[in-house]
Amino acid sequence: MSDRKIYADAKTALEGILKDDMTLMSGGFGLCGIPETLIEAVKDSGVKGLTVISNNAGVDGIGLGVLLESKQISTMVSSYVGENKMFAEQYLNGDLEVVFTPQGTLSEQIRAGGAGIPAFFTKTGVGTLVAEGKEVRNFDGEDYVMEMGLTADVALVHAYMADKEGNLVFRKTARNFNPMMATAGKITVVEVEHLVEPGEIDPDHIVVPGVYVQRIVHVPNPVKHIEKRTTRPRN
Amino acid sequence: MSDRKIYADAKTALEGILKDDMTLMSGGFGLCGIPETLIEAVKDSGVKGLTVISNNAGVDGIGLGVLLESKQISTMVSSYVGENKMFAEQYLNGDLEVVFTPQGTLSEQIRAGGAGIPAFFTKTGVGTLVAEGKEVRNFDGEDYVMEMGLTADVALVHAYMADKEGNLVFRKTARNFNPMMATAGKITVVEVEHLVEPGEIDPDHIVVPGVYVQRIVHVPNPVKHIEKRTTRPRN
Amino acid sequence: MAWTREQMAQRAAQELEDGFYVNLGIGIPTLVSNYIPEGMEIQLQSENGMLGMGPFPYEGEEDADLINAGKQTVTELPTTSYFSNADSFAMIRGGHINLSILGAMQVAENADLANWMIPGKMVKGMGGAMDLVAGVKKVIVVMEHTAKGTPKLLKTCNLPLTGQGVVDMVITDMAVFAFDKEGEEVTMKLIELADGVTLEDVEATTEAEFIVAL
Amino acid sequence: MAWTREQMAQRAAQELEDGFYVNLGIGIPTLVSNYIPEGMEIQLQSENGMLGMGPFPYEGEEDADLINAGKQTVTELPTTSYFSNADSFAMIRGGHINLSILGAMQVAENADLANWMIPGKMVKGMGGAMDLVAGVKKVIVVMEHTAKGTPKLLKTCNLPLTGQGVVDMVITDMAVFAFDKEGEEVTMKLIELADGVTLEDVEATTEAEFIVAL
Repeated sequence: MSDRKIYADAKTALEGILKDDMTLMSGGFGLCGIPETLIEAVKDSGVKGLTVISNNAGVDGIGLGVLLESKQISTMVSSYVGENKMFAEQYLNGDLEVVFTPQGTLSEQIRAGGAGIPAFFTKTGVGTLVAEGKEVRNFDGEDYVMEMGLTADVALVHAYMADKEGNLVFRKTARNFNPMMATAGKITVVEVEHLVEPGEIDPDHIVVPGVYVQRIVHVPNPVKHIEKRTTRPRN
Repeated sequence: MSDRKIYADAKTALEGILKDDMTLMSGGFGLCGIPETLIEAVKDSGVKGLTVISNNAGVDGIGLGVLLESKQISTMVSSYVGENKMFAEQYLNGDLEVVFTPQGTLSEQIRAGGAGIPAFFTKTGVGTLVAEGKEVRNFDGEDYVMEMGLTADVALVHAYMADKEGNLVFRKTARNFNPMMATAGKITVVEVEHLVEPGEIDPDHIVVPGVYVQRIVHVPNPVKHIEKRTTRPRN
Repeated sequence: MAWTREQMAQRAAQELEDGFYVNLGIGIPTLVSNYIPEGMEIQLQSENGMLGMGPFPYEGEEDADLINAGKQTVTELPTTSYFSNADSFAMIRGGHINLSILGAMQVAENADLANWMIPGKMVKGMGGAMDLVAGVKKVIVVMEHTAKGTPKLLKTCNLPLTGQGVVDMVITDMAVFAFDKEGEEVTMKLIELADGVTLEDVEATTEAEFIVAL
Repeated sequence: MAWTREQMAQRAAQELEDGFYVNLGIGIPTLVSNYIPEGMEIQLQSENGMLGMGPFPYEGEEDADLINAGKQTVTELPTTSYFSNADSFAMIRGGHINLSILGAMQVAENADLANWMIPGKMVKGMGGAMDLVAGVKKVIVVMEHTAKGTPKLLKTCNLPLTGQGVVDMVITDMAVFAFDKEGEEVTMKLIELADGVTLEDVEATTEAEFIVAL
C-alpha cells in the first residue's frame, strides 16, 4: 500500500484545497470528536468568508471558536451554537449569519449529500419557522417538509484510527457527525489518532470505507477537551 | 439483563405476528445471509398471500424458494429474481406479481422506511420504466425520480452475533440487506449464529442497536449455501 | 404547596414501562433516570449517538470521547451501542424511541410546543428538540406551571413553535395534563393534582382550556 | 479479425487510473481485473456490500458469507471493508466510485443504455445496473459489436432503457467509441479500431451515427 493519502502535517494536508468563500464541514459534537488540528491549520491559512456546516461552533479559543475569533467564518449552519462570547457578539452585530437546522435534519442532509440524494422529506419542523419557504407535502395523512442534501468543498473529520487506505473507525460518542461528513466532502481530510497498515482493522468494524477519504494526517495524542465535566461521588 | 427478547425456536419467535396478506422483509443477497430458519418457520405456519420484500427470491428448495413452492407469496418486491424454476413458472402464468426495483433504490427505500423518511429523490431510473408514474423533478439541472420509503409488518433478519439486548453484528458480505431491514420492520425477528451476554460485543462495533430488535432466536451452526462456487487453482 | 423538581421527575418516571427506550432532555428530565423502578429495564438514548447511557463517571474516570447530548461526561453500560448522529436521528425520526421527556417554555391546549427561541433574545438553536418531538412515540413535557406567575399552558403558543400538536402529557409542579388526540380536535385533560394543589389553583394559573378528568 | 474477450478486457483496463475505485459487472468486465497494471492501486467494489474485493478463493477455502454481486465466492484483501447494501449504493449513487465497467444489449448514439430486459422474455430484474450507470462517474460498456450480425450500437435503443445518456465509452470486439457530452447534443466518436478491423467493417455493422476520430 502506498502512502498516497498520508500527509506530513495538517498544513500540508490542506494545501491547495482552501479558498475564500468556500464551504467547509467540520465534524464533532460540542468539543467531542472535533478535527481540532485541522481547524487550527485552517486558521493559519488565513482563508476567509467560510460557510461552515457543523453541529456546534466550538467555545472561545477551542475548535471553531478560533475561526470565529479570527473572523474567517461568514455563515454557520448548525443546530445549536452560542456557547462562546465571540459567537454571540458577531451574531448579534450581524457579522455572522446563522442557519439554524434541527440536528437530525442536519445530519440527514449531510448523509443525503454524500449519498447522491438531492432532497428528502421529514416531519421534523413541520409547522415551525424551519419549514417556512419549503415545500410541505402530505404522505398518508401526515405532513412532511422537504429538505435538501448538503455537500461541502472540503470536509474536516476526526477519527480514532485509520489505515493507509483511509478506512476509518471512531471511538465512542466522538463518532457523531464525522462519518456522514466524510462522505459529503468533495475532498475529505481526516486527522487520526492512530494510523495503521491496511489489514490491521477488522473489515467488519470499519465505519467509513477508504473511498471517502482523500487525505490523512496523523495526530497522535491530541489534547481532548471536556465541555461539561460531570461526575458522581465514589461511595 | 432479562431474556425477554429470546425465543426458544423459530416457530415460537414468529408466534402471533404472522397473518395472511401481510408484508414481510427478508434479508440476504442471493443465498448469503438469508434468515433461512425463520423462512422455514413461515412456511410451516401456512400463512398466505404474502408480499415479500427481498433483493432476491432464493433458489428451488432454499430460502424464499420454499415459500414460492408452497405458493404462500403473492407479490415479490426485488431487484433480481428468477434463479429458480418455480419462480419463472408462477411469474409467467400470473400467480406471482413482481415489482422490480433497482437494487440501490430498494435498499435506500428500506433505510428510509426505518428512518421515518416517507420519500426521497434519486437519479437512478430516470427515463426508464422504473420512473413511469412517479414524480420526476429537476434539482440543479439534473432530473431525479421520487421514491417512497418501505416498511414491513415483520422483518426477518440473519445476524452473525447478537447480545441479549438485541445488539447485532454481521459477518462479511452476509451483512447486505439485513441491517436496514432490521430498522424497517414493525416487528423485527432475528436469527443469530451466536448469542452472547450484553457487554460481550464492543459497543463501537455494533451495526444494529438493540432498539430495532424485538425477537431473537439462536440458530447455532446453520447450514450455509453457496450459489456459485468459484475458485482459483493453487500453484 | 406543589411538587419539587425531584417530585416532578418522580411523577414522570411513573410513565416508564419495562423495556422502554427513552430520551431525556436536560434539566428536570435528566433527574427521571434517578427514579427508574427497581428491576425495570430502561435504555436511555443520547441523541449525539449512543443508546444505553450510563450514569456520570467517578471523578478521574471522565472520558472526553464519551459525552451525552448535553455535553456532559457519562459512562457506558453492557448494553451500550454507539452510532453516528444520522443513525441516531433515523432511530428518533423513525419512531423507534418510546418516550421523550423534555422541558418547555410554552405548551398550548392543541398540544403545540415551544421551547427553543424567544424573538429578540440570543437564539442558540433547537438542537435535536424538533426531531425528538416530531419522531418519538410519546412526548412528555416537564416544566414549571408558570414563569414567575405568567401562565405557560396557553390557548396558543406565542413563541415560535418547536412542534405542532406533538405533546402527549405535561407534568408541572402543580398538575398533570394529558392530551387526547383521538377525535377531530385535540383535548387537553387535567388528570392529576400535585400534593396540596387545588383545582382552583390550577384554573387560576392556566390560560389553556382543559377538561377536568381527575 | 477482431478482439477476443480477453483483448476487450485488456483494452478496458487501459482506462484504469492509479487510485481508482471500480465496479466490474459480470462477464467480460470481470476479466478486467486480470489486467490491472503492475503497481497500480485499484480497489474493486462489489455492490452487495464490499470494497477491496480479492480474487476467487483457493479450492476448499470458499466462505459462504463472502460473495460478490454475481453471487460468486471471493476473498478479502488487507484494504477490504464491508458495509450494508444501503451504504454500498450511497457510495455508488453519491458518485464516489470512479468507474463502472459493464455489459449491454444495446447502446444508442445519444449514450442511452439498455441491458436489463427483453419484452416478452422472462425478466430477471435490473439488479444494481440502473444505480451504477446513474451514479458512477464514468461508465464503460464492454460488449460484442453485434448480436449475431444485428447491430447493438443503434440510433435509438428499442429495448427498455437501463439509463438515459449514461454511457461514456463503448469497447466492442471491433472498435472503441467515446461519447462527448460537453455540447448541447451528445456526440459518439469512433476513437480506435481493433486489430485487423477497418473503418468500413465498423460502418457496415453499426447503426448509430458516429464521428470518426481515430
